[in-house]
Amino acid sequence: MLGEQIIKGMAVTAKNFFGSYVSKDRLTTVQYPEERLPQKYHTRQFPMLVFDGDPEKGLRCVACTICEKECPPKCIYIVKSKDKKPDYKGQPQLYPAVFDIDISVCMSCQICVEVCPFESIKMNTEFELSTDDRFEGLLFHKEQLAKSNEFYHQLHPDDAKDSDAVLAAEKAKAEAKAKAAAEAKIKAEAEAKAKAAAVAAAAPVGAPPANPPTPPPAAK
Amino acid sequence: MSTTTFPSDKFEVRPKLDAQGVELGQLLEVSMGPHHPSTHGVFRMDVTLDGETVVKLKPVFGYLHRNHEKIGENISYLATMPYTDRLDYFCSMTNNWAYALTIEKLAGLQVPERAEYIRVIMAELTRLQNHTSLIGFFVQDMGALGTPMMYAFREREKILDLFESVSGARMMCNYMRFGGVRVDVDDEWLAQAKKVVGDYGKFLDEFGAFLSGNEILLARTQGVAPLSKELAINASITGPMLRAAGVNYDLRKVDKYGIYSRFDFKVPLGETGDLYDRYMIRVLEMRESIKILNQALAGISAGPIMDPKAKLRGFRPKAGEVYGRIESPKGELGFYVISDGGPNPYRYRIRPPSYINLTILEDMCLGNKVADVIVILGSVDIVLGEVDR
Amino acid sequence: MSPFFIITAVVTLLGAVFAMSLRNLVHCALAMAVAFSGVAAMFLQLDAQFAGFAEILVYVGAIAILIVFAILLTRSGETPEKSVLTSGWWAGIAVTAMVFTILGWAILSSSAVPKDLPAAPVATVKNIGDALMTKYVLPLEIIGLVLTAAMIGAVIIALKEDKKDNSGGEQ
Amino acid sequence: MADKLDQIFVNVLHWLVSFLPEALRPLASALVCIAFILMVFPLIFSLTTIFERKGLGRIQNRYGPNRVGIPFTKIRLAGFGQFLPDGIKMLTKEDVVPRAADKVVHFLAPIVMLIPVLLTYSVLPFGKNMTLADYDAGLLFFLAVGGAVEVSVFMAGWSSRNKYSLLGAMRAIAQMVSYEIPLILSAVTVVMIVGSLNLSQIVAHQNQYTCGIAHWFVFTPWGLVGFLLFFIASLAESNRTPFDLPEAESEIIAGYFTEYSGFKFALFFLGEYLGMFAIIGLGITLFLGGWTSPVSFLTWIPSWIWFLTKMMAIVFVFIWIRGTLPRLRMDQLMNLAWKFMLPLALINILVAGIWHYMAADWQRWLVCSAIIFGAYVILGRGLMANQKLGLRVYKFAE
Repeated sequence: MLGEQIIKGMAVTAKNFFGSYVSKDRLTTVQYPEERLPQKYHTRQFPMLVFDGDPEKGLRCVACTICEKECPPKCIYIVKSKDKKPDYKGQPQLYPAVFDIDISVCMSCQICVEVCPFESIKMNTEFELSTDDRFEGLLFHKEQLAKSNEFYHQLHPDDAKDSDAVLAAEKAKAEAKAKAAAEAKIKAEAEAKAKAAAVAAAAPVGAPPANPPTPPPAAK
Repeated sequence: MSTTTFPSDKFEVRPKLDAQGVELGQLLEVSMGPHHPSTHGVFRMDVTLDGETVVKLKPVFGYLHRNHEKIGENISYLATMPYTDRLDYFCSMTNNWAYALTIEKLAGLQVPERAEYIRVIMAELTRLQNHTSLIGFFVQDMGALGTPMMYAFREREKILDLFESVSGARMMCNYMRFGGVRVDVDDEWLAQAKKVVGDYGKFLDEFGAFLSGNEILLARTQGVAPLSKELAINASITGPMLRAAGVNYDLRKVDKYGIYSRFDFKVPLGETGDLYDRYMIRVLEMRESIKILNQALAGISAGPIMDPKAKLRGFRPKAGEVYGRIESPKGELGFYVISDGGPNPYRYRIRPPSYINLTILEDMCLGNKVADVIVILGSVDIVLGEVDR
Repeated sequence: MSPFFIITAVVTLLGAVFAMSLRNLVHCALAMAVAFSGVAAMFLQLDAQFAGFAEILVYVGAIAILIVFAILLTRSGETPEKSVLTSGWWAGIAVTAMVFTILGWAILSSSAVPKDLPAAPVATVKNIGDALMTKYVLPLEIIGLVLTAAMIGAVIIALKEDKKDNSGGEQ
Repeated sequence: MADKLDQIFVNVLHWLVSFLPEALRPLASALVCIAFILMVFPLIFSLTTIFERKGLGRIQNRYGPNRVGIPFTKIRLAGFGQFLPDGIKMLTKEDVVPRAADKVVHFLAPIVMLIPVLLTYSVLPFGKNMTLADYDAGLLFFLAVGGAVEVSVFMAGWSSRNKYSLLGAMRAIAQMVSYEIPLILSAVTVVMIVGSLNLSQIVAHQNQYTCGIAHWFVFTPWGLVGFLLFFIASLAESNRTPFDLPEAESEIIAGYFTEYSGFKFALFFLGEYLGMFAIIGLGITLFLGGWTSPVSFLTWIPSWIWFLTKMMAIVFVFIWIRGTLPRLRMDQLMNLAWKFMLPLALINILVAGIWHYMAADWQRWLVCSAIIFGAYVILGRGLMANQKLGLRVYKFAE
């Protein structure tokens, strides 16, 4: 206890001094703009809106406002459209007339992604977003947020495949349902026709014609 | 509201009197913080000094108050989860776990085994990185100009990389969910975690050689600000500070929450509760955490990571009240929630360990030098996000 | 009367005057340090290096600092409101002038002071050291003893004060 | 040739002065020397700040500054251009003076700091025949003038009307006064052996070689202890870690220059580093043979290069220590000075006397080393006697 531990400590710093010239394990600094770390797979920065095909028409978002309600810092602002447009299933849906995210408020928590039932809002990995306008420059509108599905595939290939599969399954289900409904309708019509014909043929009085099944209402 | 002018007339220099009221000299009142290099955030101490000796200390906080509890009562249960990251921003994983544990208790959810293992791994990694950076800051407060802190951050970086690759963020992980965890870990991640944990002992050895026996550090810490068992228990101190005072109280052993009963680890205990004990208890706890991590990384088995009953949208636990607590790196972190069956809690309250550990700051600082005040504050291990909420 | 001498003399005198007349005690102490430095510079002009450096070392480096410290530790930094000169200042001046005149007359007319200056003795450090160790060894040792006694006394006084501090505490 | 290179500065000075009439030569020579000091040492200071930042960075496993080079090119000079923007920043920053400050004293303090520090350079022998003012009592001059720095520290701390400044100034003065004593006492041994206060003579005394190794005082037991004491005291005098209490960042912000900004802060910074160089220079002169070479076959290297090399080597040790050690507390600092260094320095004077009067053989080595080692152990134990410091064994609960 007469100074030898100080010498020992100085040996450690000397080892680190020279070690930082040879060992990457010691000198972990990355010279940022020239040198970059590989991006981690699950990295999340700020949300984006995924579209298929056309950025305006193909937007998956149907302005259901679940994300707006669930967003912890309330940084999402949505205005529903007045009219409807067909979604990927071909059904008429609302779409967001305004979809703004204030990324100066957003805390990158990914809750919006988790609660979205339409695989529409996803996390972008873009982080070099500095701007000299801290109001408009950090308020992202629908146009800036909209990113293509191909872009999403580049970012998170596995997740994108999963969400495509979910959408495909939904679509298949909807098509099957529509098909079933159409078949049922055709069948019902045929039955009704047959019945009517039979009634017309058999007797002048009979039961009133059965109501054809209505198509299922659009998903809300 | 009182209308006293601030600072009052006697704010700066007060007469120092002896028992008979004879003036001996003058006391100097120094307001350390909120803009001070080493108050660990926006924390203020109104210190009254006699020369360099502290005769009075008043902690002032609330500069980082964010209305966390009231916000939590107005947003859904799920949306509070990312806010808990910001309580103690060094240990978001354990905060997540404490909150998830509480709500699971309320909603009666069962966590699958794999998720429990993942939670233990994450919590112990969090403990490693919190204690590592703490001892770095602690020696930095003593004036070691950043070197121990940079070594600590070098190692912490590896753990943060692990967190990022599984949860997507380095510090604000937002990783646990009611009934499990959000993302499954893959074998590659587990292998990397094994490597980090395996190398961690080497870092602790290096750090020990660097500082643990250093004469200056011993002189600065041993016998300074001892904390008696009685005071520690009466002030409901928890965590490493309590164990440094020699009280065997570790919620991992007491509550055996999660699957901690499966692991073989010990609880290091100090004797006097002085600064050196607090420093060494944290170092020894890291060794124990490495032991737990090795067992957990070896014992993890395949399986689901979420309770199938758990749901994200429209989560409405039944009415009731619940208190859940875990041993966070800083002490007992508790969440108290009353539910009225709605989508958001009726009452939401946190027991923040560093806030309660801070209450005995004055008792520890009185009679010590002003240089020690900073180190004592460092040894309490506060994070202002948690203290002010 | 070289220009250097005039400058140092003026600086020394100004320092001394300010040390008396400034209101803030700390300023007075700093002015006194200036005066000490001026005296040291005069010693150097007389080729008395050792005396000059010792003047700086002891008076500027130690005594001025000690005075400043004492002022700092015993008084608040407030400047006193009342004037530096008391009402009877003219009487003081008169007495001072009289004493100065008499002394000056006595010295100048004394036969002990030679009228023409002798050649300056070569006072190298070595000579001073030799003198201190041979001719003046007894006074040197006595001074050393007295200073040690004074230091021990100061330590004892300081220790007592410290004990009182501990028992008294704050208010 | 080697001799020419060695005396290059002396010859240049003579050549420059020879253009002037006889009467003006002393004055001109003095001015050139002053300009030389004002040019060279601030330049070394600016390079040292870069070295320090880079060295500390590497110790801490960082890069340190490595970007700034020649503007508008891609040449980076490994970051050694950094001191220029740093200097420009310092010069152009706003000079903030607190409203309550004593303006005159506040303004004078950095200047008063720099004057004595620069004066100390006048007696240091930078090389052969390169002492600016070869005073008979050069060592005394150095110590006397160096002691006057305390006045400026007090002025800065008091005039700022800031409590941190005041605390810093009180710490600084107490520390400087305390550590001046071991500093002087460790230098006294050299004066005793050489029998002169003249720094050039002290160097000349060490400029002899036996078996090719120089007679540096550091190669004797008393010299080694004297050098170590001097080294520790000079760390404290120049306010470097682990004795950086006067400007302890984590405790009292920046100590006595908390309220200084811009150019005045730069002057303090400069003064502090120049003071450090000066005191290192004195240590080299006293114990490490000044400008002499350690071994006789390297004497062809110019003397001023030796001086600068030794100085930079010790500066690097300072940086290394700064990167390693935590800070002492005020009472521990005082204990170290008064209870350990002062008695050891006194014993060291005794040992130097014994060394001087014993016959030059192995016995005096043994006796002197034994006395010093014994004193070191006893004093070291005594320093920690009532603190019970040591590693502890911890209990584990199941």
